[in-house]
Amino acid sequence: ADNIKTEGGTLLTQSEIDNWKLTIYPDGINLPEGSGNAIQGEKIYNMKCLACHGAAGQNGTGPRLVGKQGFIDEKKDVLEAMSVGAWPYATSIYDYIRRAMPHYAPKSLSNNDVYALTAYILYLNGITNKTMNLDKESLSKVEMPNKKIVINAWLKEQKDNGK
Amino acid sequence: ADNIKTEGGTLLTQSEIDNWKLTIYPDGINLPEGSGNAIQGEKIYNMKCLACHGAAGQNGTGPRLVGKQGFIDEKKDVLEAMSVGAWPYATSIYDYIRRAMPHYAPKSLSNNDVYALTAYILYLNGITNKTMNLDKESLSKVEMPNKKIVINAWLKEQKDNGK
Amino acid sequence: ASFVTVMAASPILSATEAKAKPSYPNHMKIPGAPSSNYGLPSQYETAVKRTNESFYKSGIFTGAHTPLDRLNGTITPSGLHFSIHHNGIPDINPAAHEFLIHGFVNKPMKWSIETLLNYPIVSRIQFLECSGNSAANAVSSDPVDASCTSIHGQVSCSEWAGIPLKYLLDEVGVNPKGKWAMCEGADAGNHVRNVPLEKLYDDAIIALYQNGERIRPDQGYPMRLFVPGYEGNMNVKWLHRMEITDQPSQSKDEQSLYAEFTSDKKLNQFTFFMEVKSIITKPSGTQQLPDKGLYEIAGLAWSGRGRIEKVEVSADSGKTWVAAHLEGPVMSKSFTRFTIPWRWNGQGTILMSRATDEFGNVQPSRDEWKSRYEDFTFNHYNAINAWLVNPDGGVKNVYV
Amino acid sequence: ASFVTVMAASPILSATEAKAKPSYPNHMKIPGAPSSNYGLPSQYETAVKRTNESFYKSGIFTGAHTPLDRLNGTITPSGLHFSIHHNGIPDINPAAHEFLIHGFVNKPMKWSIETLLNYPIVSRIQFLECSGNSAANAVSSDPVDASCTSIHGQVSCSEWAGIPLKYLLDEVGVNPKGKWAMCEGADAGNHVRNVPLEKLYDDAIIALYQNGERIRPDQGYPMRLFVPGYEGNMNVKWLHRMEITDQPSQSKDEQSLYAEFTSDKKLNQFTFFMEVKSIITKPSGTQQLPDKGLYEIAGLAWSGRGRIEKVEVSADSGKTWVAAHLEGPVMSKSFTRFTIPWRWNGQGTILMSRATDEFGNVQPSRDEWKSRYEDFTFNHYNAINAWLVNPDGGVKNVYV
Ligand code: HEC
Ligand code: HEC
Ligand SMILES: [Ca+2]
Ligand SMILES: [Ca+2]
Ligand SMILES: [Ca+2]
Ligand SMILES: [Ca+2]
Ligand SMILES: [Ca+2]
Ligand SMILES: [Ca+2]
Ligand SMILES: [Co+2]
Ligand SMILES: [Co+2]
Repeated sequence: ADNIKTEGGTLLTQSEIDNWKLTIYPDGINLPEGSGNAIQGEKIYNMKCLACHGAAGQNGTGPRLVGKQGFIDEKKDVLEAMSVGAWPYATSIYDYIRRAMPHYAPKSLSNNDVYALTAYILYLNGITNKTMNLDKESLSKVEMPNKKIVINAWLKEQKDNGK
Repeated sequence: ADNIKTEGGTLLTQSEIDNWKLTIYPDGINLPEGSGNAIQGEKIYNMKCLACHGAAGQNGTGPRLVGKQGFIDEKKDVLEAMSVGAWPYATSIYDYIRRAMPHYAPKSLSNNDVYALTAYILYLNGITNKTMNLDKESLSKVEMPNKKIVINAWLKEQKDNGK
Repeated sequence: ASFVTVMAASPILSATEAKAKPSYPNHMKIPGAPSSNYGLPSQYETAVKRTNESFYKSGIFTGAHTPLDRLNGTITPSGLHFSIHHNGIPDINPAAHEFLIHGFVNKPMKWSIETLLNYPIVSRIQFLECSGNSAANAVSSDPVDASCTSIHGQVSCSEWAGIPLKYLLDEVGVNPKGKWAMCEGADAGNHVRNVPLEKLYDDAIIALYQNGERIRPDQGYPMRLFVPGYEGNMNVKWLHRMEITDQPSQSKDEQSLYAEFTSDKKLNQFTFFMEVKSIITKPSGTQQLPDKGLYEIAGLAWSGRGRIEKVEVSADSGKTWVAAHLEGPVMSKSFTRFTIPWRWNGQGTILMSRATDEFGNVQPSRDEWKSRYEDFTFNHYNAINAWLVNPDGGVKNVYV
Repeated sequence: ASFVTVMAASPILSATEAKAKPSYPNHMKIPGAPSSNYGLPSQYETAVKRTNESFYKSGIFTGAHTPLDRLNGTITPSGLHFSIHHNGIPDINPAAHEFLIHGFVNKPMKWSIETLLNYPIVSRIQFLECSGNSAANAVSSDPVDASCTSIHGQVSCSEWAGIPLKYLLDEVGVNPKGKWAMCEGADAGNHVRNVPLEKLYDDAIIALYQNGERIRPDQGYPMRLFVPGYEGNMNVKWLHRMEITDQPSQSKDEQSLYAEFTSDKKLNQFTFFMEVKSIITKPSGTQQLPDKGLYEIAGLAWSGRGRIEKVEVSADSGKTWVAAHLEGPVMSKSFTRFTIPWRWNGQGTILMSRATDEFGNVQPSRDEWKSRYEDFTFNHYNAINAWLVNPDGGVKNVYV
């Protein structure tokens, strides 16, 4: 039945598509207007994030937001093996905070707030400095330490198999 | 894995086996002591069965107990297509009443009562007369009209297939 | 209701919400619920239920139909398996349940459920059909205007897992005189069916699991007999006893309810096999096609004798027949799903399916089936079923 | 609890009841209950539940394990399917749900659920495994003393039915620049995974039905992505949008949680396949063999690459290996049940299973698996698992 051609879809309008610029890509596509830095971010963080993620991103009930890879204690909690500091792409931090955080009220933050919080987390990880302004131009240029070691294993396997 | 020989069963004692002489066979095996006739049966029937099966086995909410085969009205209720009168084996009437009737209180009847009720139902169907005493000797000798036309279709197919 | 209809009323999302600011439904803004210990279908699917019946207004002899026309796939969810119980569903504590084999055996024996759960267990996906399924089409002079569920819903398919009977029979040691097994349930009516030993040695099992978990009360918890391909009534639920004998005991259900009166005036007892059959479930009776256009005709086929070999479908009232796609794996005595794309041009037509099994058995026409039996006979109805599609898209049960 | 234990306390039937008069339990004397509209397991099986977890004490990021060691067969009852949801289970009214495909396509489009339910539907029985299943055995230096359910319960198998993605991709017309699909869920965190288009054209479906009925809320109602053989997290639940792109969007779960740090200090992203694996479910950790004697070793094997070719079992701590019986039908990317009879002589021993798939992939030893990764890596653990049977019959998780 490979010759089946379905026909039930409805064309999307441009404004419907525009509603869904939610996903940020590593080259910065879909990053919104606005900006923020770590100084601003720290204030918002302490108000809206610290309760779960702990002061300066550590020792909360939620995941640690600082540090790179490896277990942090004898418990070997697999969820805690890697933190945001080990992420290869800085744009993913913006994307994830905006869509999913704070955990109890996702999509409640302004675009500026998300820039500021991303800046603060990058600062906590020693990747950017405290006064650096993040916006749609600068964020995708932030180099994460693990960017250098990242491998797209699926593409690699495709190539190894001669595809 | 056809060479598996299981070994977890426990031997049954004779008294455990004796507890289960519930099933009557057409040659009368397992029919208990006791007896009853239609005159006795009619009284018990009117007390314990009539409410569901109707006066003289007809027009109740439960199945009709009289008549042979075919639909009795335009409704074509498939459950009502055949009645006890169409059963090929009289022993099955005893067996079934004892294990399952009255519907709300199965196994509440005495062995004598079941003989009497069986006799009454056979009498209603014109198979035996009203004073005939049924017991473990006589019941298996009652010939049902449909006995003559009955076929064991499974055995027949086995034979047709040369088994 | 349309062909396949979403259950709930449509809460229209405000189309006039500000364009600049993205708009998200509430479930994207408020965290959802955690998993429950034992999950259930969506609240929007509560209409997908078994339709329950009470026979003779008894409240004791009851049944429930699988909503075939709301399902898709070969596995029937256990909660929607059809059921018919003549004396209600007993509440059996497995710790008090024993299974006995006695009669023509060397060592009469019993087993606890705990012992049986540690025995070797086989599993297969197989259908179970009531002998009286589709009876309305067998006996109504005028075709009933009813759904696929209502007419054909006494058939289901599950993964049944349990102990091959042959292990237990070998353990007790059957005496050469043994030919039949009187199989008795532990329900209030102690339902009995007599099964030839050949079948028990062949592929019958003591089913302990259904679709992965322990079988449910309405399917015989803590254990049932499962005789693949045989009429539903023989798969004795709440099985507690087998007496090995040289003859069938002639149980109540073997006298008339599950016997067939033939056109040459014979009464056929012990008609066990559910013969080759198929049903188009989509589209089917009482459904409504929303508009002309592309559809998929889908349905189920099965044979109590073995595997389905082919299913042919006609979308032009029987003039032409085309082989449908059989969705694998095609398993013996199991549901086989068949599908075929269909472009409906908006005109009235009749849809039919005709299955053939691996032994060449083909579904008969209704007339052919009727010619074999007296008019009041209704069991083992496996004739070709037909759905009329009206120009307005309504689908109706018809005879051809 | 013993190996397989009947749940309820045993009400001893009075053995001293009068011999002459037969004695029947109450359920043979009082009619039982009618069927319910939607059935549930026996009240004596309420201990067979999913074990629920809440991660980070959040109550939002939660999960539930399939009780593998209480089940038997290849189908997981939908109510006991494992689940992990990072942002809870959204309550989605299907009438308000739309599925969008846009990005590098000729005609960006959307579909209602009602439209999709009338599309061509395929069905197959396939497993779903969380990438992090069995993580405890990957990272604990000392083997945890836990059950099969607790260690390995993030894998289940269902009949999934839905629409091949290729139909929808052909309908929108994918632009040659399109290489990946950004797949987004409609949950509170709008979970995203990026899937190569090759997979979507190959065997991915929009799953609408699970085990015959509409998929349940915790499995993505009203629809989910199903990518056979790929890690669970990619089978985006509550799917509402695909953006066709030339690159993965690098979602949160692709950054670290579902990526593996290798021993040569690389971070492997987009490791999709759940590799060949097997687990002995019976007997298994924390179970108790009642006594020496005959048992059946039973378990499940699967491979995200294709079919299971063989499963070898060792009952003597790895000295000898014997091919187990594979219960058919052996299906691609599906659970294959394996069994082998075993006589336990009452001495301590270790039971192990080792599966091979149709491409010759074999389960590695734990040491071999560990040698590939940094010590803190835990995803895609498919090493040979081992259960120690102690002389007292107790069964324990061990490393060999
Ligand atoms: C109520 C608790 C809670 C609050 C408040 C909260 N978070 Fe979270 N956060 C979590 C949990 C739990 C996770 C793990 C979610 C998951 O993996 O699905 C998480 C994950 C994250 C992650 C990803 C960590 C990783 O390694 O995957 C980031 C980044 C983050 N939160 C940032 C924030 C920011 C910024 C705020 C404030 C605006 C915030 N969170 C507020 C509970 C919270
Ligand atoms: C509360 C209602 C009720 C009462 C009281 C009752 N019955 Fe029944 N009886 C039924 C129903 C309902 C059936 C059908 C059961 C079935 O097919 O599973 C039935 C079936 C039968 C049948 C088999 C009919 C057939 O064609 O299969 C016989 C014989 C019978 N009853 C005899 C009796 C006798 C004798 C009594 C009294 C001692 C009795 N019944 C009391 C409801 C009742
Ligand atoms: Ca983490
Ligand atoms: Ca009748
Ligand atoms: Ca029959
Ligand atoms: Ca029209
Ligand atoms: Ca992975
Ligand atoms: Ca011992
Ligand atoms: Co039936
Ligand atoms: Co996972």
